[in-house]
Parts: sequence; structure tokens; C-alpha cells
Amino acid sequence: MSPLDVATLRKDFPILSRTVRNDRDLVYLDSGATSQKPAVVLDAERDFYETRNAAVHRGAHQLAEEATDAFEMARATIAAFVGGHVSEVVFTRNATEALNLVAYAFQNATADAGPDRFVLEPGDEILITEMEHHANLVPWQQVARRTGATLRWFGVTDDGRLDFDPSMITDRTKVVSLTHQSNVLGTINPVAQVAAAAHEVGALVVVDACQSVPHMPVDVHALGADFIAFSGHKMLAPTGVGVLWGRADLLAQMPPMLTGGSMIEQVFMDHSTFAAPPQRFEAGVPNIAQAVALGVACDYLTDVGLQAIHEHEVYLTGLALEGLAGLPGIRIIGPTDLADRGGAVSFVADGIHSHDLGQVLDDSGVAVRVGHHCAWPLHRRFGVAATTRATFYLYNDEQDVAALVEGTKRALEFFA
Amino acid sequence: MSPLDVATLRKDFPILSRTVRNDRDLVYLDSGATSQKPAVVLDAERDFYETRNAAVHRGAHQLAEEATDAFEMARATIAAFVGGHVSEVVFTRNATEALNLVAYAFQNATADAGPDRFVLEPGDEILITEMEHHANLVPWQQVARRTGATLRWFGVTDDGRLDFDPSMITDRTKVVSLTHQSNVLGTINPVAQVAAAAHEVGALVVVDACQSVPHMPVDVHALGADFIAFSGHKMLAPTGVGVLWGRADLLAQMPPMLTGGSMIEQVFMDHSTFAAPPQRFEAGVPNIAQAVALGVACDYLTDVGLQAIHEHEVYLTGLALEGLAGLPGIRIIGPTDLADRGGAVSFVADGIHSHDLGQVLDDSGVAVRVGHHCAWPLHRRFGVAATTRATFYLYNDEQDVAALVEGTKRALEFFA
Amino acid sequence: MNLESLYQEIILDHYKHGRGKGLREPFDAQVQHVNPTCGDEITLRVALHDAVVQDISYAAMGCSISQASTSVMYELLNGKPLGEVWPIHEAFVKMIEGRGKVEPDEDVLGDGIAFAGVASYPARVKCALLGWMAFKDATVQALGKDYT
Amino acid sequence: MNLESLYQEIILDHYKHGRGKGLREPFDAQVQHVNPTCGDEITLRVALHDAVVQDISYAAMGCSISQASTSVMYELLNGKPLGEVWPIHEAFVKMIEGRGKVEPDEDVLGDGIAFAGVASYPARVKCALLGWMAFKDATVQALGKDYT
Ligand SMILES: Cc1ncc(COP(=O)(O)O)c(C=O)c1O
Ligand SMILES: Cc1ncc(COP(=O)(O)O)c(C=O)c1O
Repeated sequence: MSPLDVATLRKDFPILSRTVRNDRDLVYLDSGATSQKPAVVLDAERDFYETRNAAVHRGAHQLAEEATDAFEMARATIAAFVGGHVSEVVFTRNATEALNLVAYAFQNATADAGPDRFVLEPGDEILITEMEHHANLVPWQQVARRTGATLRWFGVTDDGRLDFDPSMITDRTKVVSLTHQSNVLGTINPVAQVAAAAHEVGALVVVDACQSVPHMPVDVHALGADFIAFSGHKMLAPTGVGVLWGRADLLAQMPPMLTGGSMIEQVFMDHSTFAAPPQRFEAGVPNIAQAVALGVACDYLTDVGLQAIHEHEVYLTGLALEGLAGLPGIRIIGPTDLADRGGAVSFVADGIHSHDLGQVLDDSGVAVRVGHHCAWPLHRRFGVAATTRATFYLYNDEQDVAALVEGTKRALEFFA
Repeated sequence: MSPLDVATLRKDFPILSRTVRNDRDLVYLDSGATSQKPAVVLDAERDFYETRNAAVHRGAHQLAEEATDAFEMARATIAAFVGGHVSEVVFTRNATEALNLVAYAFQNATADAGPDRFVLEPGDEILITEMEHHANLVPWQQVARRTGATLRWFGVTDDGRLDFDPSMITDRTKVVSLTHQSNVLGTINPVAQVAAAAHEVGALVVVDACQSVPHMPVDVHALGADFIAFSGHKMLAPTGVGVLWGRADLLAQMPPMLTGGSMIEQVFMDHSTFAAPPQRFEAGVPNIAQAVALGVACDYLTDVGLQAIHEHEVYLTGLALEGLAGLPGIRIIGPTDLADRGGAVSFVADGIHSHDLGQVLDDSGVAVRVGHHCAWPLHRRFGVAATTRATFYLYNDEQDVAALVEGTKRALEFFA
Repeated sequence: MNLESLYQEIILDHYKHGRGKGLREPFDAQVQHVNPTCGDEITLRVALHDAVVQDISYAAMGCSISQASTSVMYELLNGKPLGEVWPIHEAFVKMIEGRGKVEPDEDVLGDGIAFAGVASYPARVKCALLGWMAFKDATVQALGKDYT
Repeated sequence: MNLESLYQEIILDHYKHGRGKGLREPFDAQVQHVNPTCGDEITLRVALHDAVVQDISYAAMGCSISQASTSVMYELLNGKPLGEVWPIHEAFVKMIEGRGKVEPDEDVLGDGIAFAGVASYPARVKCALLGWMAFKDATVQALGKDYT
């Protein structure tokens, strides 16, 4: 049973009443890519523009004061949402930029012979996992190449769990970066355990929380993370805003990635000094309205209840796994049990390419994602080029799962 | 006389009917920091979320196709708006990020021993101007320091014009980066002339078009630019979106700044290859709704007419210069004639700090900006710590200018 | 648009029974192309002689649309002089990228017109063109070799 | 809020006739603080003896609020033992950052309460605190020197 009253929640999301392809009801099972937005979030964004729009931290007039207030209050809301301090929240465009920001702290500190904590040398190791999204893989490849450090990774077991081998964490390990919940497998990783091992050798711990912060209660201190990254658009907020949360003492040491206005302390033609965090990492006029709306999205999620959302998604995941197991030739990529697992269900069908399967689902009104979901090495690990992925959120219900199973059946018949 | 029917245009901007401080009508003269938004732009953004919201370039379902269409059509509109090709438009958060993207192309190409065009060596020179916004200054300081190149700059004359000395452009010059219109002085620089000299020695030309693209017709080829950067929020569009336009052959050679999903060609655990531009420079889920709305803002501006907007602003600038000249102890920082000049009027008042002057204006309902406007070295050049700046846009009228002059008079009296 | 007009019989047939499959010798150029969103890939070889396509051979992994369109391409282009090849190639690309607004010419495209429906599904455009783009790339490379 | 309650007579008076201005010897620590948005700056020196503030001397460039608040600070803190200084300092910062919701105590703040209006203008908070933050910084440095 789900703890949510989905029928009531659905009314908050205008897009869910539209139809697709020949008047089918929209069954949106692609929230892992991006979520839909409730009216209250859209209202907040619009209201900002219609009543308080101004550049923040720059003007002394009333609009600028009100805009700055709204922006900084959103920062405080978001900090509280993940158990951090307001000065530890940096606004980025998306999680990808947030992860790059950390990676560039290493690259730039190394180039500048900056703070030890962030300097990498040949022999140093960056440790990730084989289930990372490209956003938490490619930036580390770049850093490794440019600093001479070595990129290593934990494997993934056949049933889609992290193959956590503590002996890989050694004195050479300088940073461990891993996803909290896999966007393909649904697996929730034992981040606290990995973080404890990493901290024992003095390594920094970066958590890609893109698929966890929107879907379950996350507390940065309980996780043991030094940095976490997540995207607003995956948690009911507008596109164009993401968050890097970082431990205050670490942010204080980090060089900026982007430089320009509003992040400086003093500027001369030949050199500059930089402001304290979080301003140091927010160059230029920021994504103000989007940040304000993200604050409102956090409030909305808090009202619904993150634990309830998680339980709801686990419930739907159980139904989906069960329904798909009843079809011939379907293989789940990821855990088939519900322990430490969130609402992403990826699968392949014998003899049908996921693009074709997805097309039949689309024709049935069911929006899923097909391809490698920006986790190409993970797909290679399972010997598949692409999978079909359904992801759930608070506005999905049993009927949506039934439509997924029904549509998949139709695809199997169509391509039989 | 103004060529615009401002009274009619003002109706499109909901915020302009609000009042500030004790029921004063809002007189918004801070568009140089950020512009207000017409309802049609806000409608477009909201409509995107309510009807077509999905992650672009990732899904095979109908929503994803429609979202991708909207996003790519906005790119085409924006490309046409500045006379470029659709594949030459890269979406960033703001102009600051766009300028950093170019600066990092040099930094990273140098670190990677990449394409010659972008490799900098000790002895090479980066040439900017003393009137640059921090966004077009600090990133170049960083690049110079990390590559060993030398940062040099053109000065500014006493009357606020670029002191263009062609002999500073030599074989050592690898990149010339300058603002099209100063955000403090209002000066419009002879970019085409500078660009021609730069191209003669094979240097690349970067133009900070933040204060020109929103306010006058700009054609990248007429400018002779290799890159131009501008911000959506300054041209009626939402916060959180900016643009880098770059010459196709140059973008094709440039390494990415941010890496992650959607910008790759192939990904393996130990290395990756990257997509062609513009995707190569857009890592992660982009600021989709903001980009779509920016497209609509461009259409709105085109309908009003960029040449008419420019003439309107020059007209208001003339009125402001005249009105302020009539007050005792006011000094204009910038040209006092209207040749090659846009709608930014900065000034200081004898014995009154700009913060105090701005406060009295604010109390009169007039929103201006006070401080160094992210051009600290330029202020130092004129021997002032801060100025009061009024900037005009299509929704400002003669009454707004009168309110500025009246409010300034009140300040002079208040602090007499 | 409905599913049946996208997946016409002829497409499903080419998908199940790909023509010209396999990598063969001799060849003048070989290329590898991928579709970065779904990971589909093709390795394709072209053998030219006197500006005539002697052989197109390929090994591909992908969806029905990409597999079938490569197979149809093999039938349409193999053995033809380049002077006849390019108009067909261009017409096919134009149709696929035409967003359903380009009327395909059966005289030029033959079985290729079965892919007209793809134009209404922008997300599948890259699938339908995967083999065709690889062919173009390989042929240009082969020509470069010929003349240098 | 109106202009007159922000710019009270006493503020304008301190602005025009700053108390304790100038940089003097001897001193135990000197700091330079800037307000990055408007470029205002202050160089401030503190001389301590037996945990008593012997002298606060400063050279500053800035708006009426920052100039006047530094001048008032000089009057309030100069010559006092640190034990009395910190409660005043804390009360002033609290009032300024209180967004108009903190009731200032005239017994503690004296003339300082004239700045209560600043709390309603968030953009001016940094102005009002420029000198006070510099003082705190300098005093902490001076104390560090004393005890190491
Ligand atoms: C000339 C100029 N360059 C760059 C910028 C930076 O723009 P943004 O803060 O939107 O990145 C601005 C505006 O602040 C500007 O006026
Ligand atoms: C696990 C994970 N990490 C990172 C990302 C990147 O997020 P974004 O594209 O919003 O930057 C995603 C989503 O695409 C994700 O699912």
C-alpha cells in the first residue's frame, strides 16, 4: 500500500492532464530524467518576476532588497532540506555543474599549487564506481588526466549492487565520489559506510545525490559526505538550477571555478581577491527565480513527506518488478528485491531493442527513457547497449505501472 | 523624440505597476543590472512546463520530442537574432559563464597541449580594456596566471572613450577581449576596428555583448567577432540563461569546460570522446525553459525593433545628461555627448556618497544602482570609489528621467 | 501517425533479414559511427572502383529503424556509380530530416520511402541516418585516398 | 520606514564630524576591510592594554552610514575594558542584522540606537557594520599577539 494520496497530489501538476499520441492519457515514467512541476512552484517563479525581480546582492533599491531576500531565504530552505548550513549551499545550473565545480577545485588547486587538501599528484587516486552517471565520471577523467592522478573504480555485482571492496581505499586515495542512488539500477549505495572508510585515510567524499535528494530524506551529516550535488529539475523545481552542498571548512579553501562579478572581494587590473563562500562560487547574476522556486519545491516535498515518497516509490517498484517478471523474455538490470532500492526499473527484452520498445510504449502514452541513460560503462558491464527505464515519483500510481506492463506486452507482441 | 510608444509597451510588464517605499510608483532605472520581463515571456516559460516539460535530447517519447523541438527552435531564433548559425549558439547560465567558457578553452587547451589556436605560452598576450566588467577581466587574470601569458589592456580617456592604441596589438597578441558597450560609461566601442587589427595578427576576438545585444541591432559578422557573450536576463528573458556565440570552426576545436551527460560521443571508464558543438558545451540537463523563453524575448525585441530601442535610449540619455547637468556638483563619468553611446548614465555628486544618493532616490521610488557596478578598476581610473548609475530600456519614458533628476536634486538638498 | 505507419512491413522485414550484412574484403575505407544517446553503433566499409560503389559491408548493433535503413541503403546504393548514389542519398536525408513536410519521390528512393514515417518522430532521425552517415563518411575517405 | 528615520540627525552629525578619525600610534593590530559591492574601505587600528581598549584609530572612505557608525563605535567602545566592549558590540550587530525585529536597548547602545533604522534596509547592513567588523577582527588579532 502506498502512504500517499496520489489522486489528490496529481491535481497539483497541470501537465498530467494532457494527452499524447492519438489522445492517450499521459503516463509519465521519466522523472529520473526530469520531474514535472506543481502549480505552486510555477506560481512562485512567476510571482518573483512580477513583483520582486532585480539583480541580487547588487542594488540598494527596494526591489533588489526583496529579490536578495527571496534568493537567500531559498538558500536557507534548501540548506535545511539536506541538513546543512545556509553558507554551505552553492547554486549551480544543475548537478553536472556542481560536480564539475568540485572537480575543478582539484584541477585548479593543483595548477595554482593551492591548498594541500585539493592538490593531486601522480600516484594519488580518485575512486569512483562503475555505476556512475557520466556527470560523475567524465569530470574525474579530466582531472585525472590533467593532474596525473589515477582514476579507479569499484565494480558492480551481477545483481546490480556496489561491489564495495574496502581494500581499494588506501593512503593514495584522495577523493571518493559515488552516487547515492543509481539512476539505472535503482540501487541505493551504502554511502555512510564508504564515507567512513574514506575519511579514515583522509580522503574527501563527494556524493552524487541527484536520484536521492528528490526521493528520500537525505541528511548530509548522516551520509558522512563532504560534498553533495543535486538538480532542481529532478525535484519539482524549474530547469536551470542545481545545488552543490559542501562542508564549510572545505568550501573556504577551494578556488572558484567561474570568476567574474559578485564573487570578488577586491579587483585590480592585474589581480583580484575572492569573496567567502557561497558567493565565491556564484559568479555573475545567478539563476535567481529558479533558486526561489526550488525553495518552494523543497517546502512542497517536505509537506508531502520524503519518507512517504520513498515508501510510495518502493511500493510502485515492487509492482513493476512483479508485473514485468510475468512477461516472457524480460530481464531486469538491477536488483530484483526491494532492499536498499529506489524507484528506477531498467530492463531489456529479448530480441527487441529498447528504442523500439520505448516507441511502442510511447504510442501507448507511456513515457519512459531508452538508451544508456548517461551510464554507458554500466551498460557495457551488463553486456547491453541500451535499456528501457521506468522511473517513479510521487504523482505516479498503480495504473501507471499497469500501463507500463501492458505497453511492454504490446511491444513484445508487435515485434514477435 | 522617441520612436517608441512606451505607454503601450509598459502594459506588457506586470511589475511596472507595483509601488515601492510608501506607495511611490516604481521608476525602474536598473535595467543594466537586469531587465524586467513582459508577460509574453513569462507565459512562454510557464507554458513550457505545463505542456511540454521533459529532458531534451534524451527521450524518445512525445514530450521529450516536443521539449527538444522548443529548445532547438529557441536556439535557431537566438542565432538569427545576432546573425549567427544555429550550431554556433551555446546556452550558458549567464554571460559570465559564457566568457569563462572561452577563457577555460585556453586554459584547458594549454594544459592538454590541445589545438594551437588555444594554447597560450609565456610571452603570449591577452589584451583587454580598462573599462571591462569583472566578468571579462577576472577570468583572463586566471588564464594568464595559469598559462604564463601576460595580461595587458587598453586605457580609457578622460571623457570615457576607449584609448585604442593599435600598436599594442602585436604578434604576441593571442586574444583580444573587450566590451561592446560599457555598462558604466555607456560608451560603444569601435569593435569592428579593433577586431580587424586583431585579426591581422591572427588573434581571436571575444566581445562582451551584455550591454549591446539587448539594446541595439548586433550582427556578429559585422562586428568581426569570433565569440560574443550575452545574458538573457538583461534582455527581457528569465534569469538563469546566457549565450555564447562562437564561430563554428573555432567551437569545433575547443575543449569543453564542463563535462558529463549529453556532451559526449562515447564513454568508457578510462576515457571519453565528445560530441560536436554546440552539445559539447552543454553538459547535463540544460536550462530548457529559460532558453525557450529567451527565444520569445528575442522575438518580442525584434517586433519592437532594435534600432528603435537604441534611438529611444539615446533620446532618454540625452534628457538625463541635460537634466543632471543642470544640478550643482554633479559629475558625469562617461561621455557627455551622444555619439557612439548607449543608455547608461553614471555620475557622482560632490560630497555625497553614491550609496546615500541612491538611498534618497530609492525613497523617491527611483531604482538605480550604486557602487562600482562590477567595474572596479574603471572606477579607480576615474578616482572614484563608487558612482550612481541609471540605465534605460524600452519601457522607460521621459517621466522616469524627470524622476531621476528630481530625486537627485532632493538628495543634494537632503545632504546639503 | 501511428505505430504501423512507422514500422511498415518492409522495415520489419529488412530488420529481420538485413541485406548485405557482414564485413568484407576488399575495401577502401572503414568507419565507425555511434549514436551517442542510445549507444547504437555501426562499422561500415566501402569499396570503390572507377567511381562505382563495388561493395558496402557492415556490422551494426541497433534498433529496427537503424538496422533496416542500413539494409535498404545497401540495396539502393550498392553497385551504383557515385553519380547516381548522391541524389538518392540526398533525397533520403532530406526526407528523414523533413519533419513530415517533404514529399518523398518513390522513383528515386524505392523501398526507402517506407521510412517516411520516421520524419514525424524526431528522436528516431538519428537512428534512420546512422548507416547513411557512415556511408557518406567512408566514401569521402575512400575518395580522398583515391585522389591523393 | 522613511528617509528621516534612517538618516537621523545624530547620524548626519557623526557623518559630518567623525569622532576619533585618523591613524595613530601606538597600535597592536591594523586591519583593512572592504565592502565588495560599493568599494568602501576602512583601515583600522586597535591599541590594547590590560584588556582595555586604549585607542581605536581609523581612516575610512564610505557612505554616511558606514562613516557615522564607525564614529559612534569610537565613542562607545574607546577606553572601555573588553568585558564591557563585547556586549555592546554584540548588541549593535544583533540590532543591525535583526531586520527591524530586534528591540534595541538604549542603556547598552547609547547613540548606537540611532542606527536601528538600518535594519530595515538590508542593503545597508554591511555599511553599518564595516567599522565594527574591522574592530572585531583587529582586536582578535591584537589579543592573539598578546597571548602568543
Ligand atoms: C558589460 C557586462 N559584462 C558582463 C556582465 C555579466 O553579466 P551576468 O552577470 O549576467 O553574467 C554584465 C552585467 O552584469 C555587464 O554589464
Ligand atoms: C545519478 C545522476 N547523476 C547526475 C545526473 C545529472 O543531472 P543533471 O543533468 O541535472 O546535471 C543525473 C541525471 O541526469 C543522474 O541521474
